[in-house]
Amino acid sequence: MMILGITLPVLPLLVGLPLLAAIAVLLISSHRWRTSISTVIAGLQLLIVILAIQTTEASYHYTLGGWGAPLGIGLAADGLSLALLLITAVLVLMISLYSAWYFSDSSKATRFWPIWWLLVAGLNTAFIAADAFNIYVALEMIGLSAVALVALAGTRMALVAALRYALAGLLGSLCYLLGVALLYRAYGTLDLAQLSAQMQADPLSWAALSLISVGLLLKTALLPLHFWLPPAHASAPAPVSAALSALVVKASFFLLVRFWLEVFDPAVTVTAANFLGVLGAIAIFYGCIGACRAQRLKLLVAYSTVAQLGYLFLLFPLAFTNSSLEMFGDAAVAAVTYFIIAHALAKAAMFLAAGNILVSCGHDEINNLNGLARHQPLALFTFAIAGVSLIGLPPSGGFIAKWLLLNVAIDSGQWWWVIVVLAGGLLTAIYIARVLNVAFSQMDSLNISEEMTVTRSRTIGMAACGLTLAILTILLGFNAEWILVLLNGSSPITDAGVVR
Amino acid sequence: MTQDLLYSITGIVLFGIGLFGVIAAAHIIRKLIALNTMGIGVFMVLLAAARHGVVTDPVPHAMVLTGIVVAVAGTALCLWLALQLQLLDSPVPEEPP
Amino acid sequence: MWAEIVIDVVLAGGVITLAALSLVVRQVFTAIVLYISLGLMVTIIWTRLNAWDVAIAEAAIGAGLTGALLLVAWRRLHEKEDVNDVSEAGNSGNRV
Amino acid sequence: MFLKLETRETGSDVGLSTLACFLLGVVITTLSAALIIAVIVSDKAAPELASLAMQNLNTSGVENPVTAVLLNFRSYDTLLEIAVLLIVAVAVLPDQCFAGKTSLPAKRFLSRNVKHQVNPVLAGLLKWLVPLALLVGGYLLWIGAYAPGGAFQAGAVIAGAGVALSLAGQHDFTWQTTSVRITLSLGLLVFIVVAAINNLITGTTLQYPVSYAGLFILIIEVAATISIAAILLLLFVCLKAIAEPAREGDTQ
Repeated sequence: MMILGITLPVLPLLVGLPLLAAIAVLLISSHRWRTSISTVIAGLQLLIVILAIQTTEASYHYTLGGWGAPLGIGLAADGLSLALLLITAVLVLMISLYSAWYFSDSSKATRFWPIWWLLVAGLNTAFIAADAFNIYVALEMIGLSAVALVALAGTRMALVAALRYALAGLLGSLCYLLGVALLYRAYGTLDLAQLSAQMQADPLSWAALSLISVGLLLKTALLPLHFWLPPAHASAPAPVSAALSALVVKASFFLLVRFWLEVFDPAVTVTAANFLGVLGAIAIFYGCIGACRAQRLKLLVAYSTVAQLGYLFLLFPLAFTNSSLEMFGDAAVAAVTYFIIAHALAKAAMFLAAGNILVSCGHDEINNLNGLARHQPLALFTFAIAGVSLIGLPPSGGFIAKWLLLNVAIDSGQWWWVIVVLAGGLLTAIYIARVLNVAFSQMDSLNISEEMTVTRSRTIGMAACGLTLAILTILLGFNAEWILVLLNGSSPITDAGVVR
Repeated sequence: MTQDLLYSITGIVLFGIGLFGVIAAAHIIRKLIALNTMGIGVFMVLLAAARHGVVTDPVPHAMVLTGIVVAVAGTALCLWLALQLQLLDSPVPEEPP
Repeated sequence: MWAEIVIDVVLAGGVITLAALSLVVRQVFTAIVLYISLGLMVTIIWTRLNAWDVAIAEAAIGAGLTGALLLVAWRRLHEKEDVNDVSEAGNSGNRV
Repeated sequence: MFLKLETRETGSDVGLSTLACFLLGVVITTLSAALIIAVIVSDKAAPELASLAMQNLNTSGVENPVTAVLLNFRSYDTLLEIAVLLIVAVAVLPDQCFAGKTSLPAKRFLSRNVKHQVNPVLAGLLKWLVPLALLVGGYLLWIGAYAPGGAFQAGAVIAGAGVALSLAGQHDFTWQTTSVRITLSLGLLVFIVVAAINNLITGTTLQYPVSYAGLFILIIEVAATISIAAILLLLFVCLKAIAEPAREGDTQ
């Protein structure tokens, strides 16, 4: 990419910049400098991604070290990657701003910032990876930094959750690595494009596909493997929860899509795809019921993530209609990408709002949040808008996402998913309404812990970050083409130059 | 039976033993030992794949080196979390000056 | 030739036995010691597979440092064994 | 649900009922058998990548193929791996390390704890062991370009010397200083700086000019060794610091 006559290596920069930021915030002792550097670099990252999307063709690739696959490592970004890089850059900027206030008078800030930037580096690495082992290292970066960030909360519950999360994450990585080892044994390469070109539907491919899928599903928290998610996402500090729900689980889902739709597509069967779809459908109901029963606001939002992740897995049965990707592959990927972005914005907004409520009330027990509407109108407003998007009501990003998903389901003749999507929306409405109902009742009787003395400017700054994300969710509903154009003509299946 | 097949199978068996341990064991240290055993199993499959008669492929060796370092990092993080938990339960008494 | 095959089979059987034993022994301390022996035995296998770089790293990091970390943590976790039970917090975190 | 992956510190050492254990054993045995069969029936790939690596070895700047893969062909993975180590290091770093300009007296990184009595045989052994380990570490670092060895092995051996010192108990490590944070991040920083410099020289990230490849790799390896040794030692010392005081408290 050329900017002002200088050729910038965009893809390496997206990894190098956060790493440099991590070192800088580790070495600097001043809080003000630390947050300013973070904000500047987050802004720079967003700028690079936007310029990358605007200036050139839809797909990028880069050969590190000049060796080329299979000896060297390549980087690649297609429409789906760019969409995820964009949403990551947007959320990193907003969450960094929020954290500047959230951690402003806390000794945890010093530990938070370096690990936060290392997490961002890991996410960007995963989104532009084109090499199976490189993905393993990226997964470890994401997993270990996410665990460290959850542990920052320091409570007993957070530590237990972090420990479970760490064990689940390491187990997932090892399953993934064994799958890669089998692939390397059979095909002699780690490059995704070369693997894809040689892939055959034989027992070894199925073994590798199962291992890689189990590893990634464990990290994505699809239903039977979701056990670590609610406690981890509920007990982490609010900005961390936002990043975990909005971005971290999406990274492993993104890799799953890469493997199923691009690398292993000759080996994938309709039954396997439908199996994932059914698990996704069960996850939607299970997550919604968990959210309805949750006693704490953040736990409710965490269970909501379990449910929303279920929708993403409808991609597989829809894309593999008639065992061929040609008919509905592109449309399904477009719908799910839109869903990922809408959910990321809404869920991040929701967690940031929940963090605001937690900071200003000192607790987040739903039954004791009476009168929140008067005390924290901004945070509650944010929560409500994000809820509208999660339910899928117009005008919001969530509405467009579900509408696209329903379209594909009807076009491909799989009407039963329509029922699942609609019922999920209904259940979502129930738990969102439950919170709003409490918040608007008995306006004068809010329980606020006495020791909570938070400066007003701080909470307003934090609320503004959440509100910005919520407004973005609505804007996304009016401007669907923003994302669809990004995906157009560069879907991971049709574009031959994607990983190549 | 060739050497690489023997060690590939051994690697998968180690992976299975470790998997059983991770799920069945209760103690955190046992779980971590089982995870590391799984790791050794994966490394064995990789290194066995690197053997081609006289030629040895250096790429899996580099991968395993990376894997070993990542494994120790993960183990240390888990142990640290477990110790922090323990610290919450039974705080260390302040040492007399 | 035969001698080499016998060595390989013995080593493979040995690591499997050690791995299984480290799971079933009653005491955690014994399990750690068995794991360290497993690491050392695997080091020999790495040299059999011509992976000398990996063998050095495995001996130093895999067996040595991991073993030391496990032992240090074990000493602390072992003390207040009867008081502590994480499972309750873990369960409630899951159920709530 | 999934109580079986919970982390009980104590109690019975088996987290499952006998029946569940049995079922789990059957499932895992079946899956492992399936994997083994899949491996047996499938063919192994031809060693193309191995010969490719050997062909390019003479332009990689080093003679040891594993080092060539780690620091030239696939150096990106190694860069990220050092980042993984840094994550864990920051996570376990004691809180005081971040204090910045504190009123604490400036301590040296390694200080002698005279109160602690050590067995004279052990002390004598350490006097020999530690310099020897440093020597071996330096040797491994240097020889890594030609023969088995390299930054990871060297870093681990040097960290091992520190672990021995720490275990003997006569020396204390202090992690409070800013220089410690620089040491921890040095490997990653130098790696990125070298990548950026090479980007200016050759136009491609992480591509070294052929005639200077050996030099750049050595620079990275020295920095990486220092950071790896420091991080591995930090992991051990921090775990021990949490574990140790309680032990002394109990015996008093």
